[in-house]
Amino acid sequence: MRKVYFDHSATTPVDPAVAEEMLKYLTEHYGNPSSIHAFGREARKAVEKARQQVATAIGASSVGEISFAGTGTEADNMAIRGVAYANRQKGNHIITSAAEHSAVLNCCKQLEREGFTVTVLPLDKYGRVTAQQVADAITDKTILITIMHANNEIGTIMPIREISEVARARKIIFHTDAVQSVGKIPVNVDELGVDLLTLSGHKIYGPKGIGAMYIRKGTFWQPILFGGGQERRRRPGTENVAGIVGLGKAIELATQNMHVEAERLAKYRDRIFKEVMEKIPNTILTGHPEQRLPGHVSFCFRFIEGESMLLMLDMKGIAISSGSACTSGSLEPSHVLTAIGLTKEVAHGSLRLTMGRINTEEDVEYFLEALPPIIERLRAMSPLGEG
Amino acid sequence: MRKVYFDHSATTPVDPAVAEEMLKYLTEHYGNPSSIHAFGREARKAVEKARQQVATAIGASSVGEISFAGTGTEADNMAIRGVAYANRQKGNHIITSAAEHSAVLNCCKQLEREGFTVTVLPLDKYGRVTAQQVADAITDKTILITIMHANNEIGTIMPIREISEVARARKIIFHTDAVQSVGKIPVNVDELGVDLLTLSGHKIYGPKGIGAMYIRKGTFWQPILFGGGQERRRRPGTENVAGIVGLGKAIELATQNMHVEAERLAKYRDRIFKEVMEKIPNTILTGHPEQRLPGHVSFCFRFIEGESMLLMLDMKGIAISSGSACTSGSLEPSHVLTAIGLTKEVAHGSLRLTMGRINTEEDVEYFLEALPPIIERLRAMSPLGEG
Amino acid sequence: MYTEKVMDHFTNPRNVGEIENADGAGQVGNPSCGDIMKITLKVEDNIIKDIKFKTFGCGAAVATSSMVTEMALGKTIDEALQITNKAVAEALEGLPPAKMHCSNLAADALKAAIEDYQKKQNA
Ligand SMILES: Cc1ncc(COP(=O)(O)O)c(C=O)c1O
Ligand SMILES: Cc1ncc(COP(=O)(O)O)c(C=O)c1O
Ligand code: FES
Ligand code: FES
Repeated sequence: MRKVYFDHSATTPVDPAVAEEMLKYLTEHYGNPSSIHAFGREARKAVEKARQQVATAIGASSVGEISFAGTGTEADNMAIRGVAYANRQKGNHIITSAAEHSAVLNCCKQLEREGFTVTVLPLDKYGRVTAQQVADAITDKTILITIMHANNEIGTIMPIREISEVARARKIIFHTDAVQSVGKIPVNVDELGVDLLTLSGHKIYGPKGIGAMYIRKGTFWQPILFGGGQERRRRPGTENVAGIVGLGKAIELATQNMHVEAERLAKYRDRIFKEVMEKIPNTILTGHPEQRLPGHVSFCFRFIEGESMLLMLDMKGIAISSGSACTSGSLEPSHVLTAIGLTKEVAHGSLRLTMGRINTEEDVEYFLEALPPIIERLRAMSPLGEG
Repeated sequence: MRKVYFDHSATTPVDPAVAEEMLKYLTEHYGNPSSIHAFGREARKAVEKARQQVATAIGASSVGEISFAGTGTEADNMAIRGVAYANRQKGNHIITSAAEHSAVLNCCKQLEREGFTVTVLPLDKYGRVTAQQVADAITDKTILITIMHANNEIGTIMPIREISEVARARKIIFHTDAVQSVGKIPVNVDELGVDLLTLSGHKIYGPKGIGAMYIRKGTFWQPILFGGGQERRRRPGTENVAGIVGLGKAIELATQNMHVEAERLAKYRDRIFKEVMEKIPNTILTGHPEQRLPGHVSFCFRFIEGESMLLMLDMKGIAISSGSACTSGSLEPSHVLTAIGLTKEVAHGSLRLTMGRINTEEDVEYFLEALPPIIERLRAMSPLGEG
Repeated sequence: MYTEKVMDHFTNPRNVGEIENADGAGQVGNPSCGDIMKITLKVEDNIIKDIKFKTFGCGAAVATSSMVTEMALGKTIDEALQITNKAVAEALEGLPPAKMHCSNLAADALKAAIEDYQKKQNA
């Protein structure tokens, strides 16, 4: 059976060139970067090269602004909680959006439990917040604004530049979670105007278990884990050398090919949108029709539930995901889908299809053939709808 | 030139069998374990298999007691801070030892800044604390005792069983950092009597950037990072599948070969101790002569400084380390060496030689030939001593 | 995640549909929770002669619906009332812990359909 992987926003395969680089640092150059002997120096060199690759990819002015972390989630925790604790004397108010990943939202919830106040900005029907909303939410206690660059569930790209101008004008630290945007659309810390930015290896054909945080020189911040002096005292623990090397190589490759790849995937995306909307009635496009990630397609199909769709597509060899949290045993549908105004009932029928480097035109055709009969079959089984 | 890696306590090469397993989960079975499609299920299976391997290796009664973390350091942070925050209502006193790794000591320091009280037990000249010391330090506010199993710098093994009996009798949660002992000497959570135990992949021929925490069922605890629901809500972030698979395989291999390997390395260790003490005057054996890790040799050579020794040995192809913190740019010598009563001057001349799977009798001989002329040369250069 | 039996019932659900002029009909759940199950029955001589379901829900919800109809078909009303959620889950060779509530729905829907039938009989 044909295998079609359409879940690149969940995770990506490691690029063979990346895996090859990594392997060397597992079995051959295995030193601890903190050791001063030859094995250690070799490892150190590799870590610093990767730091440079990350800095270059996102336009950081110095390698000292990049720290590696264990996951994108940990990088988000570092960025948000690290700024919050360090600036506690100045104020206790944080602004974020209803679109954020749980890595951001749950940091904010934790900070609330610790006495901070958090404003979660509502979204428009496309999943965006505006600079005006941010401006209106700022108080003289605001110490941090954290708004994601691109959303994982509905692919919507936020107007980060406009928001950062507001933050700059009010001298408030601004963080963006760029886990989904890096390597897919242009990400430059100066053009975006952000003070902190977080990213993750496994979304860009690098390994799982490695993330990075950019922090602009001079930004008030403190660590959230405690131990040795690694990563310029920003993140203790022996460096994941192979993972770091992999992230460095991956981000270099992703940014090199970005424009060509984005165009290719956007064509697939637009074709799927067009044909699915034409062929399958009672379908809702979620997220912004244009201001969205190139390979990102998301819908809600009325009257049916996400997991059943997933399982049926899986039986056809198509790997895809749903924002329906039924799949994780909770009956709550995705907070993003309800935040853009969908009813829970509709949100339950969500499908997210995220394409990437390994996908071809044939994959798209295979999917477009497979989907309609599945939707039909499930709707025939459903007690809801017009049937 | 011959290359001799004698720094296994700093880090180990990834075993080729481990690297091979890992590679599959980078490029082939690359799914996100949280995804319900075939790619995700494959990854989930691998993660759960590794969890079982870890549970089996340390004698945990259920896989639910094992959580993966990004490093040994993060696992220590999880264990110590997770228990401290969760038991804050019961008390604010923590007992630890002067032998601990900075991952433990700096967690304790942070907790002190947050209002906890920490007792750091002093060490005997071999680097041990006794159960009696622990018993005497307990107050009715004590909520956690954290004492390492084996020390990284001087190889000394602590009387964990005796200490845990005291903790049990007083119903105080007991954690041990077993990063250096797992895979080298028997580690069984029931025999040791611990409630939490932490370990790290890269010390046992697994990859860097993966750690694990054992937490006995029923132990009061809370997470220290916030985000998604991974690891049964204990540690958020997409799982480092390849790293986890590597740790699982590595711990299985290490425990399988443990007894034979320990005997082999102990022979090398004892030979080095004997010959060096015979050949080189003004040498002090650091740590316990018998109650120590099998492949672990540590000395202080009077009148000379660690980094110089390291560099000279490095030029002979021998990778080794020193407890002298000069190597990290600070002039403070290792806190462990001063805690066992050495003067700073003596502590500066420390050398740590840690052998492992890749070492042979020839390595030992090569080292025994290389060392004396180096010490002689450096002493001839030194303004200190009898020269 | 799911047993082969669950996947079999999910892939080839038995008794899908809705009986017209049913002797009993029951619907449980609510769409905002993501689970709705509707069962319709035909009863002759106190025996369930025909039974059909419609379900809005996850794989487990579909499989438990299918299984409960298969278990109830041909049974007497009293026998059918004995079918428990646990029995449905067991017949499917188990469900993931997080999905046990889906099996609750199946037996509840059957019970609701039977009660509806009994009410109509007594009316
Ligand atoms: C005793 C001990 N604890 C904790 C650690 C930290 O482990 P990691 O380097 O994986 O963070 C180490 C090694 O660095 C260690 O030797
Ligand atoms: C927008 C966003 N932020 C953060 C994360 C967390 O990254 P990681 O899975 O590496 O912890 C993800 C993906 O899981 C994401 O999509
Ligand atoms: S003598 Fe130079 S750092 Fe110690
Ligand atoms: S119907 Fe939602 S979990 Fe089963």
